[in-house]
Amino acid sequence: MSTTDRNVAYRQQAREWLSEHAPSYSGSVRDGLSVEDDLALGKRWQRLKAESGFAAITLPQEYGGAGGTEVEKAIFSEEEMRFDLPTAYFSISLGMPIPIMARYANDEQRNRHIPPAIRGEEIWCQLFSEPAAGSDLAALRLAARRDGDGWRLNGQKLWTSWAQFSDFGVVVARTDPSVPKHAGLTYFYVDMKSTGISVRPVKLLSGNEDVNEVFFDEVYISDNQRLGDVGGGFRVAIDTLMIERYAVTDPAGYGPPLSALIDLARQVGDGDKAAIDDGQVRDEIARAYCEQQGLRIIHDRAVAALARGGEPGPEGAVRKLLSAASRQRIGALALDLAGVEGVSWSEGDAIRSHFSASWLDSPTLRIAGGTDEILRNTIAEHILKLPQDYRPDKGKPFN
Amino acid sequence: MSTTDRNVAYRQQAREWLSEHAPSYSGSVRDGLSVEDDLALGKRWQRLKAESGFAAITLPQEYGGAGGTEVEKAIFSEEEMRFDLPTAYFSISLGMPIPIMARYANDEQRNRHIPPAIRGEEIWCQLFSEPAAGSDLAALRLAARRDGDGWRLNGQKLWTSWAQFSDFGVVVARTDPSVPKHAGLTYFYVDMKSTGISVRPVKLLSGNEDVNEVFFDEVYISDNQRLGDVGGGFRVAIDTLMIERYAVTDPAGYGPPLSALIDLARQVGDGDKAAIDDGQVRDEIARAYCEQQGLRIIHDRAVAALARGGEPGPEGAVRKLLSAASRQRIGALALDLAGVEGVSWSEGDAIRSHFSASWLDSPTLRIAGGTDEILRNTIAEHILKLPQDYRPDKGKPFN
Amino acid sequence: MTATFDLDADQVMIRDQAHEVLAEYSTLSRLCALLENKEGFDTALWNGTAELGWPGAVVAEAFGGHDIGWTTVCMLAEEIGRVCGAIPHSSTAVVADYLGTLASGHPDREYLADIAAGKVIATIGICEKGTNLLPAQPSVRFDGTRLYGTKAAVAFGAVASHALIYVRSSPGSVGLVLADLNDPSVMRQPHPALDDSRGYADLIFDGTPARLCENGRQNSAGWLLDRAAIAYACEQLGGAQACLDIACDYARTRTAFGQSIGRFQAIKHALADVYAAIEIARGNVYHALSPDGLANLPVAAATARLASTHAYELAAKTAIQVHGGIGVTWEGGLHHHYRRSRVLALELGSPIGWRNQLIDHLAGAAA
Amino acid sequence: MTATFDLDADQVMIRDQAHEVLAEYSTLSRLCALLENKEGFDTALWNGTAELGWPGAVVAEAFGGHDIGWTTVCMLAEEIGRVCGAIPHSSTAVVADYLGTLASGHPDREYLADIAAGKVIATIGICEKGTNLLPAQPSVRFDGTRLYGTKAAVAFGAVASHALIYVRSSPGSVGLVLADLNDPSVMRQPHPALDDSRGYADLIFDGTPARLCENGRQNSAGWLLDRAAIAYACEQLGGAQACLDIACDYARTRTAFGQSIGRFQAIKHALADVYAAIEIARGNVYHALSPDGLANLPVAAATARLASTHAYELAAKTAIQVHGGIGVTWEGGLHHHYRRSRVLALELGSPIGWRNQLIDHLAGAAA
Repeated sequence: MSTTDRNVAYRQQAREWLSEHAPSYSGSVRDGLSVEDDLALGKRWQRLKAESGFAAITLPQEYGGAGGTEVEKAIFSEEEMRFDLPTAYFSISLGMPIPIMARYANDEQRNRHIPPAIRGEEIWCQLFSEPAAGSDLAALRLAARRDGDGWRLNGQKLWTSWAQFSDFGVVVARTDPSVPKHAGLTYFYVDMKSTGISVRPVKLLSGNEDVNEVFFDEVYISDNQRLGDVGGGFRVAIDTLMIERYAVTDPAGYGPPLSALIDLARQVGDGDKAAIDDGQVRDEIARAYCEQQGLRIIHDRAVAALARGGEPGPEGAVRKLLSAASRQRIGALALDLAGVEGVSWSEGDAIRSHFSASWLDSPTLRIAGGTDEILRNTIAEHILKLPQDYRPDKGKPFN
Repeated sequence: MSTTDRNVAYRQQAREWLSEHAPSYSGSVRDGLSVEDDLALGKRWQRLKAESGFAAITLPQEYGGAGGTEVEKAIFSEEEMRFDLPTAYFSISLGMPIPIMARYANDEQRNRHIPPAIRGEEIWCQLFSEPAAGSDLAALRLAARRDGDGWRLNGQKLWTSWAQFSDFGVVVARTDPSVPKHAGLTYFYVDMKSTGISVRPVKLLSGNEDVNEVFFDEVYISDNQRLGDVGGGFRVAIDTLMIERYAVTDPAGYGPPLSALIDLARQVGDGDKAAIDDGQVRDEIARAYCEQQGLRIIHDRAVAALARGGEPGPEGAVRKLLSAASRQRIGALALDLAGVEGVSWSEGDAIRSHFSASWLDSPTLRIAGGTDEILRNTIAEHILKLPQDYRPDKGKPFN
Repeated sequence: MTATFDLDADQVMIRDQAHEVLAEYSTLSRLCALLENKEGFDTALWNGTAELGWPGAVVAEAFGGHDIGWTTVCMLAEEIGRVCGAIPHSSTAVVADYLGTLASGHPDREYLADIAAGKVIATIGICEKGTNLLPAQPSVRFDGTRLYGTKAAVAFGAVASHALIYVRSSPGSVGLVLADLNDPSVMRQPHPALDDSRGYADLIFDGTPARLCENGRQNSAGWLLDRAAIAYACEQLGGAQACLDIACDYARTRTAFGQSIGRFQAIKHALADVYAAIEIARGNVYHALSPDGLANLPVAAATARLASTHAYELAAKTAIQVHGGIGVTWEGGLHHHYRRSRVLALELGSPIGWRNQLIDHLAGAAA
Repeated sequence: MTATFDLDADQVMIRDQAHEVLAEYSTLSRLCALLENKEGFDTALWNGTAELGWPGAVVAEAFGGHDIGWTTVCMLAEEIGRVCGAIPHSSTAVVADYLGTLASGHPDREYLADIAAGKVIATIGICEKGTNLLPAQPSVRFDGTRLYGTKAAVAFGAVASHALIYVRSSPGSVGLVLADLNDPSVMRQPHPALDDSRGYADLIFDGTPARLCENGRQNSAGWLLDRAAIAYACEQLGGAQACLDIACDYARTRTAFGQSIGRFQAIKHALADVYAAIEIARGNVYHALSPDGLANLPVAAATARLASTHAYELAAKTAIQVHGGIGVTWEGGLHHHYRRSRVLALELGSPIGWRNQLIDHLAGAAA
């Protein structure tokens, strides 16, 4: 059987499995659930996937992964995304910290930590950003000082997704403030139940509380929880951000599908004609449709490149840049079409089905995980080979 | 009579004078004229204005100016702009070099040079930009070295408007390359018929040739043609760029009036409905209308501020930024409405009456006299008080 | 930065008072609380402004008002917009302004005294669902003496005492009525919205006594909407300027990559574009308040509204973007402007409707 | 940077040949000369490509063609677009493609051999004035044997030997005919245009012999236009990529304020936006060439055309802006792309018409 045939068969198998199981964990089943209940549902879904060989598809089977290919992972993600499943709680955990553990931790640590994470029994978070270190990650201040065989951590992290539900986390700390900022960092993993860690959810503009402040007060970490060299933490942090070779994302930026806007535009209007016959509405829909279709083809080609053993290419930045801005624009347009009733919004409205919720949340999308500005810099520097911005702190001691 | 009443009366007087004289120098009179003939017509118009007290309105009467106020100048400009007169040849000459001569030259030089320029008999150009010094004026290289009582100039200027018709020019040259770039410049005026000066018109994308390259080969200038101190040339250059306290400009960026687009949109369509009923067309027109009306009010308020003895405010950058981009967008839209026939264009089509000519020339507008990027920097730094860009050459010797 | 209004000494005094009362009441923590407690508006701020006589600003002295003029009302709207003030200042002023145009014998003129005394909180319910400004068939029916039907998503409908409602009466006929919302026949259904500090409610009328409230203009509701658009544009302008000021302050002080973020052109140029949009909006608002603008009200109101809507929405989202992460937090507070910029763009009808009003007039004039 | 096409070995060879011939003929000085000498197209380049067999690329081997496929034709269009090549490659290929769909007995199929032999230069005259793609009443009338009337502003009309023209015949009926432009009954009136390297002419027919050239599809002209849109999109994509490459090179080398201008975020971010637009266009073009795209041609062609039009126009104007003064000079040469980006956006009908084609299909599908 050729690779292509195998992938077609895999997709079929994934589809069948999902159509059998996913409905009991998605859609209306989740309506009205508290976050805690939704998380519990998500944990059950994750365990079922692990038992059926659909969890952590690219990780080795010895740890409970599926030992599959990047293409299989992409195929399963595409198919899984058709359902509205409670998978968000595991996207960080299994996307970055756990693969990093698989790369950097020792055998004992891998055996202890990877299987329960894949089964959804334990969740990992990623403690990187800080109040004064967002786009500029290397400016982080959380301090780790030597204490006997281990380290004491003091300081604060911010924007840590799902920290409130996490059992463990990977953390970058400053171990030497006297050297230039990138050189003084070291990377650890930490038990989130350690004495001295406190987590405070941060309420976002939409009312969501999926990110947190995490405070470290004399938190002790054994040196064998260090991943990589002392002073080598920035390298491991970059590895963490790059370790997912390819992540399937939604061209509509997880907002309502464009077909919902088209339906709306066919229903409302000014009394004389439907909004779909208004040229400005048509222009916006056409623009969004071209963008989303272009992104879908870019995705297909990236998966094809993976299947040929190549690299998926650097288009992820384009995808995030365009889909975030588009969701904001499309959301506003949909409310314009609704007129006075466009103001309607209730806390908890699903982003996928409510344009007002999608619009309200969209600024977060344009900032989290790389602001529009950072993404444009990434494209300009990494793809177009234009020079880096001026960095006055380059080579200077951090303190 | 109050100031307000005086200004109303002045406008009335300007209108009457213009309605009597301007028709013989504008509009269809200019159709088909060669540039030389149009210049000759312009010189006659300038002489007539000078004889009637409407030339160089803010310059002293002793030199042939009108000795009037900034408000009177603005009022006359507004009224004169209603006609399509051949005034462009004098806009630089009387806008900057001549007022600078009035400020920096000695009595004898003023008496020699200012009156013929005001009468339009002599034209002055401004030799500032160079191939490697556009937005970054202080990076200019044209060298002036001491030679006895005077200076020898060698090098090249670029983008010099009307140099091919000019009798004199003001020029900034580098007299000391060993000091930081702003400190090594000196300002002179020069007879454009001097030995060693050659002028080559630069053809622009629209076919126009109103800017030039000017080459200096061992051009001798007496030291008494120096304006300001040796090494003080950058200051005088900035004075030159700022000396026009307020210049009246067209909110439509000298392109066709918006009413022409509305008329076009009412005439063409897709067979079923007129383009004016297309929402995208409506949106573009509404946006341009709001911008142009906003700019008109900003202008009115600036003139009112001048009338009260205040300063007109720094909104000139906004005007140029918006009107240039708008002209490009509106031009393209008008061609879209024309469909296949939108491709039509003939060299020499007037920008005021042909959307294709307006569109083709519009990139020039977004670059000449301050690029969009420089204008945004100006607004950010001078109005919003944001910090200056990083300048790695600051304080370093030029060479 | 440029002020919108050329103020006389009285107006300067009024504005200074406004600064005080707004600074006292309209704080960030109170704004957050308003979204959470669902009270629907800022009672304390309203009472504070009522003490200063703002509700009666355009009411004639004969009715106990201050009669200090439409421009002053709009200047106050700008100040309220600057701090995201959650009070029905603009709608109350517009209703008062409208009642003042009624024929002298009209009984609804009596409400002017109540407005001036701060006893009436007024809102307007004209636009409905869809992209047109005036519905052809308003959803509330007036049978000559009573009202029936629902007006959805009326701003401050949950807290106002009275609402000027656009209704259909005899077949094909439309008009305005002033409804007493405290009448037992009125049910107010809270309408959860993007900005719950503005007490949206569906007003359900079931036999509410009323009488026509027409001033004899051919299109009184359109006229009212145009006037309201100008007051709203001032709120939007104030909000936009506040967003720009806040973002510039942050850009000057926040550092990243070893320098203040205001030194990056991406930040500088985005803020320069906001400045340009605000100056254009300011020009159009100023025009709408001038004699020329008032003489050509539908065009002047539409341009003021379109330009100010654009400026406020651009300013609010740019301010968030400049702030990065802190910009999207609840406590960071910029979301108040972000929400407000959107609901102010919708409350008086879809921007598409205003675009059409402008172009219909321009194309008509060119015809 | 990402290539559009996944090429096989033959296609790589063809592309390499293309690079050579295009580099030899399509130089900046020749492009400037073409605008000045009004020859109407690049004869030398055309002959060079004819020698390589490009005009017969989609012609069946039975007619002496190479039959190397539509995708190869489009790949060549991309290469031509990259250097602003001034030849009717796309229109000739589209006409050949269309003639190949005629019933086997149709006499116009004989032209395929002439195309393959490089003896026919073909253009298309379908769209007219206004924002619709297909005119309801085409301006040229066909009485069953002869043509009358004027088709305005036909690209390469001044130099082509044949044109596929959209005509009206019996009342209410429309169709395509292939006209011999060298027939003495045809007058070609040069039509001065923004890009005079494309020999625009008004074609004036006065009794030109012709016959219907229909392939039995319900909307043959629409089908032809869709295919043409895809080839044009490839030219646009190539042009856009060239503008981006040129601008990035310049930004890396030109200095201002003591550093390379490519270090300024205003430049970097503008070019990043161009990159994004190009990648989106590339995705849509690729889709339009895929079996899925060809199966849903009206949507795939419209998206490829809209996205590529946007990308090319954005790239051309951004490249000029990045260059500053030198960008607007005649000799700087960027104006060729700027002109070309605009005329390619118009030759196959207004972008508004393509927008409508897309939305009509999407809204129909949603219905």
